Amino acid sequence: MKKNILKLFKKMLRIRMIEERISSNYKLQMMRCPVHLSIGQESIAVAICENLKDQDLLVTAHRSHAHYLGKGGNLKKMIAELHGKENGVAGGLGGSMHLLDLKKNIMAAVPIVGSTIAIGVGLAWANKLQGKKDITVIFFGDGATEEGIFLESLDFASLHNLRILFVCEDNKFSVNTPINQRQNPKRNLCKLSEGIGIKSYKLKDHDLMKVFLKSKKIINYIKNVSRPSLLDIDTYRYLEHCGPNSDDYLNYRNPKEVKKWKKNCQIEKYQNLLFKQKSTKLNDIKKSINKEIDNAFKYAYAGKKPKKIILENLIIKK
Amino acid sequence: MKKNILKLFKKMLRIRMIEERISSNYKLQMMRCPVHLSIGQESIAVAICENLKDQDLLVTAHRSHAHYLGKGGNLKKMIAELHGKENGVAGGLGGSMHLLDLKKNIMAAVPIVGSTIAIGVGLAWANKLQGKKDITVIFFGDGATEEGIFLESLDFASLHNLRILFVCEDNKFSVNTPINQRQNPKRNLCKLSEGIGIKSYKLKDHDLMKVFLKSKKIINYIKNVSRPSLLDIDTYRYLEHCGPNSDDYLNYRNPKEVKKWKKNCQIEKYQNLLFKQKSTKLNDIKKSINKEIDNAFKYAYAGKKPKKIILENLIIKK
Amino acid sequence: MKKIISYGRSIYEALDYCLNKEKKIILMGLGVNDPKGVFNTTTNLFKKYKNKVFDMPVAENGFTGIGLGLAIMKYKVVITHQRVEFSLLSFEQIVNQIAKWFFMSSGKVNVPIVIRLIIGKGWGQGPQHSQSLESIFAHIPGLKVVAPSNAFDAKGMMISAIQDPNPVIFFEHRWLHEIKGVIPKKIFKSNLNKANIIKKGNDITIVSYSYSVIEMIKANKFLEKLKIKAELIDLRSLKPIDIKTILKSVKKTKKILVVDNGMTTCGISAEIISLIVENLGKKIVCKRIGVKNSPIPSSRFVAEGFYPEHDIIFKEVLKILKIKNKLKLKKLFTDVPDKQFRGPF
Amino acid sequence: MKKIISYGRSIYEALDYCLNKEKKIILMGLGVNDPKGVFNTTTNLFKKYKNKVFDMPVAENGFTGIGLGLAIMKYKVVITHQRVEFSLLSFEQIVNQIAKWFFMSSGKVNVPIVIRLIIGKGWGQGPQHSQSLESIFAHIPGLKVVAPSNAFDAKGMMISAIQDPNPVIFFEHRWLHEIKGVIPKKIFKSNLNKANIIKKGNDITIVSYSYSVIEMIKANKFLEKLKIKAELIDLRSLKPIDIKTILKSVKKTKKILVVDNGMTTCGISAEIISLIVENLGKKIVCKRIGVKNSPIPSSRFVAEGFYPEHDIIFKEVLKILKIKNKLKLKKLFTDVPDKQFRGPF
Ligand SMILES: Cc1ncc(C[n+]2csc(CCOP(=O)(O)OP(=O)(O)O)c2C)c(N)n1
Ligand SMILES: Cc1ncc(C[n+]2csc(CCOP(=O)(O)OP(=O)(O)O)c2C)c(N)n1
Ligand SMILES: [Mg+2]
Ligand SMILES: [Mg+2]
Repeated sequence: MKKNILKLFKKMLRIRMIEERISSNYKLQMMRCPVHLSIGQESIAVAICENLKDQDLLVTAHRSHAHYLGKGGNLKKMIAELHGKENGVAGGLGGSMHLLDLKKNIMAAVPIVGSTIAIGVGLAWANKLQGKKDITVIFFGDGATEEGIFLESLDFASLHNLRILFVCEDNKFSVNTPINQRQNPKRNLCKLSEGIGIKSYKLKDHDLMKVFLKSKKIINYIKNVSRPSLLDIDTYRYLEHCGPNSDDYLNYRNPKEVKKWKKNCQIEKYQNLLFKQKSTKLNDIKKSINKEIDNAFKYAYAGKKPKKIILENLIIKK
Repeated sequence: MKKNILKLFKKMLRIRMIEERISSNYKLQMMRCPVHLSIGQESIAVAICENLKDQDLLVTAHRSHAHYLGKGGNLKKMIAELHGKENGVAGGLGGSMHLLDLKKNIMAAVPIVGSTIAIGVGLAWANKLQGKKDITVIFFGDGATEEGIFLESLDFASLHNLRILFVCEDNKFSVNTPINQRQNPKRNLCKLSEGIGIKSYKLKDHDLMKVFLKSKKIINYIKNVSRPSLLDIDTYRYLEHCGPNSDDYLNYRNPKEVKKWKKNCQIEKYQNLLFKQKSTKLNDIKKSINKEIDNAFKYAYAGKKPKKIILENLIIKK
Repeated sequence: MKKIISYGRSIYEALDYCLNKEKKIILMGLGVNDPKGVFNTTTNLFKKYKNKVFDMPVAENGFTGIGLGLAIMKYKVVITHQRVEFSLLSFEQIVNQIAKWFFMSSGKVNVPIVIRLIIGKGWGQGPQHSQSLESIFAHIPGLKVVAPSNAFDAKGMMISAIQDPNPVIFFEHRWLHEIKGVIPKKIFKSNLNKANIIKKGNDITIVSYSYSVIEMIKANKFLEKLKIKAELIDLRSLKPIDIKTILKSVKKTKKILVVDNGMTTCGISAEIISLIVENLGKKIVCKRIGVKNSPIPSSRFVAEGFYPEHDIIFKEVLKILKIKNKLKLKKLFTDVPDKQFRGPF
Repeated sequence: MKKIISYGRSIYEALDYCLNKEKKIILMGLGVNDPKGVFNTTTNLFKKYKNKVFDMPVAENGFTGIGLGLAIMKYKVVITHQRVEFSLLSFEQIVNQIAKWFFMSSGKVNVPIVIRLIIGKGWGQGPQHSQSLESIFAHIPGLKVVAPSNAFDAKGMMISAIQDPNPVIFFEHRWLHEIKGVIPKKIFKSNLNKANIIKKGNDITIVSYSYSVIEMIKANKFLEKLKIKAELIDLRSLKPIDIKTILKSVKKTKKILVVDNGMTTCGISAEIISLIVENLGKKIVCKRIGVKNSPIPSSRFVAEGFYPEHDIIFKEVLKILKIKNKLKLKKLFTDVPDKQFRGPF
């Protein structure tokens, strides 16, 4: 078990460190695209992806880095993509908001809120039609559950008994708009989803191992019963909605709430659990991650500008 | 009580007779617009509208005749509208699918499935913003609950504590597509709507008085608590989805099901309850309704063609 | 070997052929399993092709995204809307996602999706069931847009559209479904980017597409009585526009009337005229007509004048040619496609 | 009395003025209550006008229908979308309902709705955050469409739009928000249907709108160095198009370059050229340029050439005038609106 925890912790730490590097390097003005950092929310991606096989499919939205990395997406190509380079995952054409890594079945990230929910259902349906047993995980935020396409997608998944895990990362905000300006407190996502006929579960804490164990069970259910499920997890982002900085100065979030969530930081929690202070082992882990990140940035810097001729070929003309 | 029942029965009978006349006159090829007849479903409109005041607002969809008439919409102008005449409710520009009667606060009927649900929520919000206590009734079918706008509208009504009665007339079909090809049997509309925070009720029978009493209670709740509610009622249309005829020959509906519902015909049921066979009183009622209908058609025939000059003024140019 | 079948039957045969041929293909949309089978274009296909034909919930945006998901998984997808108006609910998926998927994935993922959009007209369908709207789709890069006017093109272009690796918007006019035409008995395909010269002529070029081609041909009968030799072009493909064929024609005739099947403002006709002017400079007399820039009223008494019907086309041509009108065209109610039609859709 | 304020501030002041003046008015949209206040155009208005300013759930289609409901109840409604792309989710409500409500109700019900659509550009926003799409709105009868390019017009036209009894689509380009201009201290209104001649000239007419006006003016600086006297027209209103002003100008210059702020295919520029040709026959040299007919890549290295920036405008004018290019324009990265900009939106 402890080995397992360590493994998950490392993944989580790696994502955090990558995102922090993106954040600190952003001022160099070389990653010139919008970035929605996952810092604070990594545990969910790591815990859930740990229960996935390579063949399982994943789609996500604008806040995609943790999901992409959690599922094993190529780091170098991701950093290159953020730099708009030809060697990026989408040849630099997509930027941070359009990550994909088909080798790892990370099928799409798309920044129009809610849109990938339906697309993900389509992927799962294709699998079902072909008799494949792989599951599809669809990540989205609390805001996305307000889009009509959320209802339409869940309805279809339920109708066709698709193997889908819907994961709502409920960070209580859509951009800087708090949930109480968007949803009645009487709204209950799990109940709503159960009304559609989908088994649904709530976790009020994004604790790494809790999410891991819960999602393991749910994924087993999905596979055995061949029905979709929904997992709604409370979580919190630390930085601004979009961009590399903190935006606490804007005061749109209750400082107590921010503090509460930072106290519940999963990196710190599991670091304390796994390592003594000044652990050399931890330092070694960090060093090796840092080296990997260095290399990824080097790869990105070395990448070429996309060629205009390639672009021409991508324009559908006939 | 019996007087009350008689009153409601008369209204129901009147709607039935109007619709039957539309049906039989349709072959004259003078009502040249799509018509979605409510025959079989009248009890709901009558029972619910009986609990409404004139100031209360109503919106509906393509199958609107019963709602329009139930709320007191002008019959002559409706028939004229179906004939495309200038003296119709919308000057002949809308036809059957765009009825409205602002004097009776029948604000709109619109044939894009689901669209009036949001518009109705907007009406109710306007009332709330002005401190008005009137309620808004929004009629729609089982199909409309599959549109994303249904979720978005209910969410907003719940968020802003609007005085709205959502009425789903669940006739188990969207056009000729049965509900089991569209929704998982595990789907439960009331549960779904409760998940949005809206008190919801199911009636498996469209019995006139049951709907009347239930909706009376619910409307009181809406007024007292200032919260929306949803009422989901099973019902059945007798004729084809769109047009004047029966379409049983198509065999898309189980004949047993059709029979079951026709046996539960509300007109017959309450006619038997209220009148002996060969009742002259009933005959008198029918006579007077027939006369009213004759007059309405005369009014429509006498109506002029819309003037092109009026049309020109309706085109927004500037 | 030839046979005579209706436009709607052509669509049916194309779908039938592709459903049979392709292993991974899905036909989906409201009413595809309905006994009426989307104006008889899909009737009973779901019985013949289990697990390939699916009726849908009333959730246009959702099932369009779902269709995209299928396409990403290498399914060929045909989506059906009984009226173009309903597809507007899925406009986000079409414009932001489907049209751009190939590009956004830097060419890694093709999305072979055909979206059938049926244009309504007549019998008092009114403002929300009788729009055309082709040009708003043609405006979007990444979409091919076609609008065949006859049974032959309908079949060939449907097969080509389904076999195309990229999204194709396929416009069918409701008033074309019943019209018959001659087609080969053998399977054939058609280009998705070629206009068709229906009739050669030297006096004027008339270009149209979809149902308006029928009206153009009707108008031409009267023009012929006046010995006017018009060159008639059926555009067929709205994106890309086969501008070469049009340019060649107008170089000869020096005059063109574009009959837009939709509204003219920022319409297909505006694009054609601009292309002519940009390519040929100041040499050609250009004129366009189309659906009135207004919502369409339900009342048959006034709806008629809103469409570019044959009498209007006829008059416009005479105006361009500066010929005084000697013929009086008599028209009956034009809110039905044919005498058999009894409503409602 | 004059003052200097930014375009964004102008919008703010117009909203502030109308919120104060109108008893029944609602400003709604994602982020209107956000401390960043939709690029500082709504900041803190919700505190000043309780019960008039509302942030929204992420439910564009729903709240647009809700806005229509308010308008039916005689509220003036201003809806805000931070990117035009998000509004596509509400396209059904806009096209089928809002645009047609006045007509469908045979003139009984006006719907005074302003829909603010912000166009994105630069900083790698990529295919789904940097489209323009004005022409698909302009295609729809019942909608007025405006796109002011400066602080003065922004304020005057916003006030007029809100006071207009009918729906107005109000395009704001993100890159205009920070640009300052001189406006009167007193309240004023502007026409919603008049183009603006920015500069008189005889050699060629250049027409543009929204942010492309800035690029047109930049290009003109270089043209002036070559002693070319262009007449510069800011269209301002895309529907209706003030064709009179354009015709008057081209009658004089005999040449026109239309710089479309969006894509040209079935675009605003296509409409303008068609109107010129239909009205003036074969007398005018017409050319259009615009955003490339393609999805926009995120990478700044290639996104640049996708827009009709000043160097492209400059070259096109020289080509039309058949003048050999003697000036070399040096351009820096053009993925930021100004030097201060540090991303991301
Ligand atoms: C359809 C649409 N509307 C609005 C936006 C602007 N937007 C970008 S991210 C975002 C927040 C969505 O909130 P949520 O789904 O909770 O995700 P989070 O950012 O909290 O992870 C919004 C509204 C968008 N991208 N797409
Ligand atoms: C958005 C949209 N999609 C499809 C249609 C075609 N259509 C017209 S009525 C109808 C049936 C809707 O079913 P339901 O809401 O249950 O109403 P019912 O006809 O049963 O009363 C459909 C699908 C439409 N009008 N609008
Ligand atoms: Mg969130
Ligand atoms: Mg129904």
